Amino acid sequence: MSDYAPLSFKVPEPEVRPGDEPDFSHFEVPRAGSVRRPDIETNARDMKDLATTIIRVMNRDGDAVGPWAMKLEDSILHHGLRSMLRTRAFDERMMKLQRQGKTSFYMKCTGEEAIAVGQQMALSKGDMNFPTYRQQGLLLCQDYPLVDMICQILSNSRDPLHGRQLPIMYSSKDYGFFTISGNLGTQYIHAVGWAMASAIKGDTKIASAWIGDGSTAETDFHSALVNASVYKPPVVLNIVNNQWAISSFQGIAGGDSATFAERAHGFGIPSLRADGNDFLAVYAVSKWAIERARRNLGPTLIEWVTYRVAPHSTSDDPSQYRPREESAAWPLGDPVLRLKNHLIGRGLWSEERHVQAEAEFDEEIRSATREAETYGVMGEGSSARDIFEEVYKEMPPHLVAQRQKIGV
Amino acid sequence: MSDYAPLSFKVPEPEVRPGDEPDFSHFEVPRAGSVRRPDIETNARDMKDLATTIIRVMNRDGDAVGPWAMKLEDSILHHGLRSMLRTRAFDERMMKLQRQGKTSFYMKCTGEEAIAVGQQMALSKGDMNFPTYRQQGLLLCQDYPLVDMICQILSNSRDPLHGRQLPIMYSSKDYGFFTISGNLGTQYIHAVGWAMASAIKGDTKIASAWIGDGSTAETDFHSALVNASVYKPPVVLNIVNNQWAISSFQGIAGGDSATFAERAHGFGIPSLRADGNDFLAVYAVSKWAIERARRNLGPTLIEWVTYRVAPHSTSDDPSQYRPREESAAWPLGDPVLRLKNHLIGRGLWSEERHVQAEAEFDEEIRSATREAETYGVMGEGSSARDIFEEVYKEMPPHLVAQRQKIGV
Amino acid sequence: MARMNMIEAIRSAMDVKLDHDPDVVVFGEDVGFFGGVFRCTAGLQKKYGKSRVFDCPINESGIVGSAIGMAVYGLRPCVEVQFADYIYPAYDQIVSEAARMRYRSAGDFTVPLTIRSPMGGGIFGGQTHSQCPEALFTHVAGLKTIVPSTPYDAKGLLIAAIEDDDPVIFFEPKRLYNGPFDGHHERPAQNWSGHAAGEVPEGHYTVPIGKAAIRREGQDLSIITYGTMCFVAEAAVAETGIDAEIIDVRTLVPLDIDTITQSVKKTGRCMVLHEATQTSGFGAELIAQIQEHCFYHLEAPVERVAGWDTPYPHAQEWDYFPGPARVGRALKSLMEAA
Amino acid sequence: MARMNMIEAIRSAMDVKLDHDPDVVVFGEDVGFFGGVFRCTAGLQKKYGKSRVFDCPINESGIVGSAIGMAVYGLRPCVEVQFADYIYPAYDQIVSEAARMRYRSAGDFTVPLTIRSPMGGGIFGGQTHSQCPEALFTHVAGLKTIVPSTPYDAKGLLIAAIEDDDPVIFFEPKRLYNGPFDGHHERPAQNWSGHAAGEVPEGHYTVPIGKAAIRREGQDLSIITYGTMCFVAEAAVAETGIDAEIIDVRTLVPLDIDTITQSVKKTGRCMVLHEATQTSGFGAELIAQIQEHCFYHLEAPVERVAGWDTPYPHAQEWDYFPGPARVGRALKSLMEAA
Ligand SMILES: Cc1ncc(C[n+]2csc(CCOP(=O)(O)OP(=O)(O)O)c2C)c(N)n1
Ligand SMILES: Cc1ncc(C[n+]2csc(CCOP(=O)(O)OP(=O)(O)O)c2C)c(N)n1
Ligand SMILES: [Mg+2]
Ligand SMILES: [Mg+2]
Repeated sequence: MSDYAPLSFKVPEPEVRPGDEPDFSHFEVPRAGSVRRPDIETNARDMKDLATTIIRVMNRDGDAVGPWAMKLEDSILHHGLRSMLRTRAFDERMMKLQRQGKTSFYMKCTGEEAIAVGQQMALSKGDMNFPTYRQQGLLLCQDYPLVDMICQILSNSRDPLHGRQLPIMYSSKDYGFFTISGNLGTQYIHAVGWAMASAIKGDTKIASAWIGDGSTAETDFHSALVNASVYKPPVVLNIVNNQWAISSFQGIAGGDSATFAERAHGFGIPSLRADGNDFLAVYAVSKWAIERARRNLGPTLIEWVTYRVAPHSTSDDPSQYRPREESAAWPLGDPVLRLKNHLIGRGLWSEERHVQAEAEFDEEIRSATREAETYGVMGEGSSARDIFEEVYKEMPPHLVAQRQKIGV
Repeated sequence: MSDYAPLSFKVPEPEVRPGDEPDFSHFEVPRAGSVRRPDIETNARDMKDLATTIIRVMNRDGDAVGPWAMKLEDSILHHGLRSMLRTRAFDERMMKLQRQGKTSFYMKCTGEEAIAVGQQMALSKGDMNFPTYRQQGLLLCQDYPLVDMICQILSNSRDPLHGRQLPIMYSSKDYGFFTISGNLGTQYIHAVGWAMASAIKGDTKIASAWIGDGSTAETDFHSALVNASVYKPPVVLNIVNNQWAISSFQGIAGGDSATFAERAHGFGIPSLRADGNDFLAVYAVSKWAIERARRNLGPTLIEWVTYRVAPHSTSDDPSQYRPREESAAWPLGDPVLRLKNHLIGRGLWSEERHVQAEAEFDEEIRSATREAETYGVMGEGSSARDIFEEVYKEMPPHLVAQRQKIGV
Repeated sequence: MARMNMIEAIRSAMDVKLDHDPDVVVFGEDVGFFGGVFRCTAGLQKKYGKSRVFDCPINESGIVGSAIGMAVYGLRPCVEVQFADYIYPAYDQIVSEAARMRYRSAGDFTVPLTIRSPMGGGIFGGQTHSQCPEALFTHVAGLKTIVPSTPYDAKGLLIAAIEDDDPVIFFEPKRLYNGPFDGHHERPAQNWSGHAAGEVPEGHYTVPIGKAAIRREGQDLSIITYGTMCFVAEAAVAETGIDAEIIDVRTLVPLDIDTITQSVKKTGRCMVLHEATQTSGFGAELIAQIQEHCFYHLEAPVERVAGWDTPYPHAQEWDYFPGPARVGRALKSLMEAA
Repeated sequence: MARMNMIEAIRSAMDVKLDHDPDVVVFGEDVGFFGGVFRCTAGLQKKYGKSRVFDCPINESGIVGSAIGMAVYGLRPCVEVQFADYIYPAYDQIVSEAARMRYRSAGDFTVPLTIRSPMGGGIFGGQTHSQCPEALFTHVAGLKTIVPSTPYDAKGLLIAAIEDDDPVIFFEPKRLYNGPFDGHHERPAQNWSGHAAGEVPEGHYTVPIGKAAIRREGQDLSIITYGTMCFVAEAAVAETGIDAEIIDVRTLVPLDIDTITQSVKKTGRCMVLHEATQTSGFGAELIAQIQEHCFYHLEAPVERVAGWDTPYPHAQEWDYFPGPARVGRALKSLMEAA
């Protein structure tokens, strides 16, 4: 063996760290409209190219171009933009609540609003999302009661989850929003199982699974892909690649070796990689995958390329591990600004309406917050009784006894 | 949603079941020599075609053809064939031991002998295999003491594992054979970690990981690929696709949707798919991957296409779930016969030497078995003391107390 | 009334539920076409079709994870983990997901899921085909854990488990599949046909979750046990002539502490007995509760007989297994204590 | 002698070992460049390089699995699982592999591996940032399980763990990272600078695995506990005025039963106390052993105070957490018993 040099150990490293200039020169951005749109019946093997590109619809001028550009009703565009604005306003206000000590914890989705909003709008009533903690847009683009959402964050007496869950870990069956788990990745295989059930029952409902770039490393991701590959259930497998997992860049999840979209290829699952900051791309690509699922053609994996503009959570300080200016340098831009420009270009929107809408949502959320706070903040108003309820459907004797011990 | 037909649930099914004619008409076998041999520095992205074909060296006439045909010393060919014959003889004899009630359990590797033997011969002293229970060839092509192997199977007083392990769950650090786990797949990530350690220490040793087609569904497979993709350690990731996992055909592991070799593509890991019944292909493909690893070029995944001729284990009856004649119809033939023909074609072997070698190994193993039996069969001669030893390096007080309770 | 061994009883429970409830599905490794390595699902795929009974990839985490998704959808999956020794890859899905779902969603999402798995030694299976991991589940709030010891109970409890709206871990003592094994491995195997509990109704019935059974009434001491050890206890009692009361707890969580307490208060002496590794085994919990409730009635410390704190060895299986001799010795010393 | 909080002490232990032993490697999620979400590894990558201290994919099973491979090679990995609540995906690798390797290979392959993980509540972290899963490891033969309660012990025990030739589970009570929290969440936080155990030598030393510490000598009763509860016990004792002996077991397996037994025999009354869920918690094992060894010295049943048998709730954290008031009430009733 003497003619072999010693091996060396490699750990991927982001190209820049705090103090360096942001650098996305290696990051290739295909021209909007340049990526083909295959028929939904296309075999996974015949569309592998779509996992290593980025499907984009809006060009620099804000025009919708190429085969993925859909004819959309104005109401959809309006609702999309307004929901994204609403989501952003919500995040800002909740962040303030945390700073005010009214909640212990919050997580923003700044820069990623188009993804959840766009996909939810492409889904139908009865479909089920299995979200992570960064898809508040799924609820915020529906008529889910704002006050309830905030009460969950405040863990107060009106919290639908009775104070049991960490702030932002919403749950709402009626709104197609599966209870968020604190354990990463677990929900991905739930989505597949849920979709299998829909197929077993001969229904037409589909599931939408969500996971972050970092969490694709978790083993439940594999379980989901294996089962999706074997049973071909009606599920959309979303990966939100926002480049970061707390302090770890996507290379630590293997993103430097292949795209996350390519993970599907080993399983014969059609895979698309799309611009997550392009609402029109999100909506069109989601529609494509949802239609495939609903036509019994099976699962689709979609990698949404985006950037986590905000800190990981209120407990995080990203200036410790990445250049402060990196989000501004992000080549795919701001999803809100991009859709705004598109609407303005189409004569459906204006700077004034934008400012007005921002103010409107700010006020809506302020007012909902005020109402929510009347039910308590930071766990006030939660009941010790609720510790013991719903561990089981019926309370077993040992829990009755324990509850009696604290006299509730 | 009313314009959508009800979804339906799909479960993959093998094309034939007991009572049907074996049918491998769908199974494409590329011509020997027809698959290209890229340079070991080739990027994973530029050799994806090699994961959906079958690398074969020996043609029907037994000639070694094409770019993967290596110039091999006669001694290698002799040792390869003899080791495969020895492995087959060993399996036959151990099966008899089980029928005689001298061991509770045995697992044959009939039809798969070329894979373990070929790869072990391509490895170097100091490298480490992380095998499954079907790679006895790794030991049987080395000078590992036959009597010790049989004593392990008999769980007797000379069993190197002190009767603690199920028969065939060998362990031998000196022979580069990691302790077999009863839990499927766990060793795959161990191999990756071991290879990472070799790189961290700046050594030149490499690891060889083994897993079955069915077990690729296990989550440790994913952990191994993720880590291999991130740190690019010196490891060969073998998948032995013998078409069956107990009663489940490879489609239940997703094999109908993509090849197992393709799983590597999502991780940017070079991947080869090769004829596991072709000793020359096994040796050449192994050498290629081993050289890559040792040159610090990182992991390679190899899917070995083969067929499990024997029952899963002595507890299994495959006639319950597949046609009895299927193994005879298997298009890649018998690895022993194929190498034998090649050697005869090269004038290195003859029918007479073959018969003679079979008799020689039969006698060698009979005699080793006789010797092994003197140390006891079916757990005879094992000591209750050994229950308590080596749970920890030093026996803690509670185990000392428990041991005293049974007075050993 | 039919005669069934425990495998047939378990199969019959699934058969009844598949027949009565279109939301019941059954899957696991090798359970579909082949009918399971222990044959517990033999014939069910043929009878109910591949959408109801099917094979799945070798991925225990995926089995439980996908079953949770199905349960959340509204199905009642009854899945098999081929050996209890292989349940660990599914541990996160069981503990962090199945067990917590109702609680964390305040009843919005629930998991009526049954996980069946053969457990225990005595089949010369070595450390990965013999384990008894029940205590790892009894520690987890939100789970129910069941270990039946007879065909009758196995069927009735399995039906109850499938009908239960919460996740249930259902461990089947595999050494009892064919007969009421009492630990005398050197004697000819007994089968269920000679045992009253081998009489099993064909149709629907349930055995309530959370109720212990008194297997033998006695005055001298109480043996609290479950699974295979019920019959070992019977053998040890017969051989020592000690008039023990034998309680089969059947459901570990929720535990029928009342039946246990009554017995121990009556006899004043108690042994807890299980096959699993001793330290932090379920016996520890039984002792904790018994000493809490019966302290002033106890004449001697609660005696614990369990598997050693080692992996389950292969060749030394019968030195590991707490057989009638070991139990008998402990019974005698318990009678003599204080 | 330096002043360290528990985070610094843990970091110092890894620093010492990385410095002295080239085979020690440290990795986990966010532990490399960033230095860990609790900062336990801050600065270590810079000091020892990326081959010794590095980030890894979010895959706990892979963390432990690859560390096992490294340990088998000859390294001594010390890995971090970001929260104990996330250790379950690694459970199979820990139980089936790390714990069994020496045994099943008859010493041919061994796993000198340390798994560090912050555990426990009190940080308003809800059910997935608060759990205490130690009992799930104490049941597994082949593992050692440690829970330190002071900076001094944390460093000495962590060095001992890394030097140990067997796999060690090292749970760090995260609520003690910054100070000796006694359960009085309504009062200003204390920090380690005012506590004697915040004095920590800079260099190498060990605290022996398998030895308990008597935190307070007393005559009236014995409190057997570990982790955060040591300080809660101290507070409850101070507030009730009961002269209790407080024993910090520190190492759960192997357990220093002698120190416990001596104390209980002396006082005749005993409470076991932990934060984890009660049923099948480690307290059950403590009770089982205490009643075995001290039965005839006990004047009352061993009292158990523990977390409720529910998931760890978020808002109701302080009703879940067994704080000084609950412990105090139980102490009083224990004194009054019988
Ligand atoms: C099983 C598990 N391991 C670790 C964590 C801690 N953790 C929470 S979020 C996070 C990063 C996730 O990154 P990514 O999947 O990319 O999602 P993003 O935050 O970027 O949306 C980590 C490591 C966890 N919650 N669960
Ligand atoms: C974790 C785990 N799950 C299930 C089993 C039971 N089991 C043993 S071998 C086997 C089939 C494995 O098939 P494959 O990986 O294709 O290997 P082969 O037997 O064909 O060599 C199964 C399911 C196990 N040993 N471990
Ligand atoms: Mg991310
Ligand atoms: Mg196979």
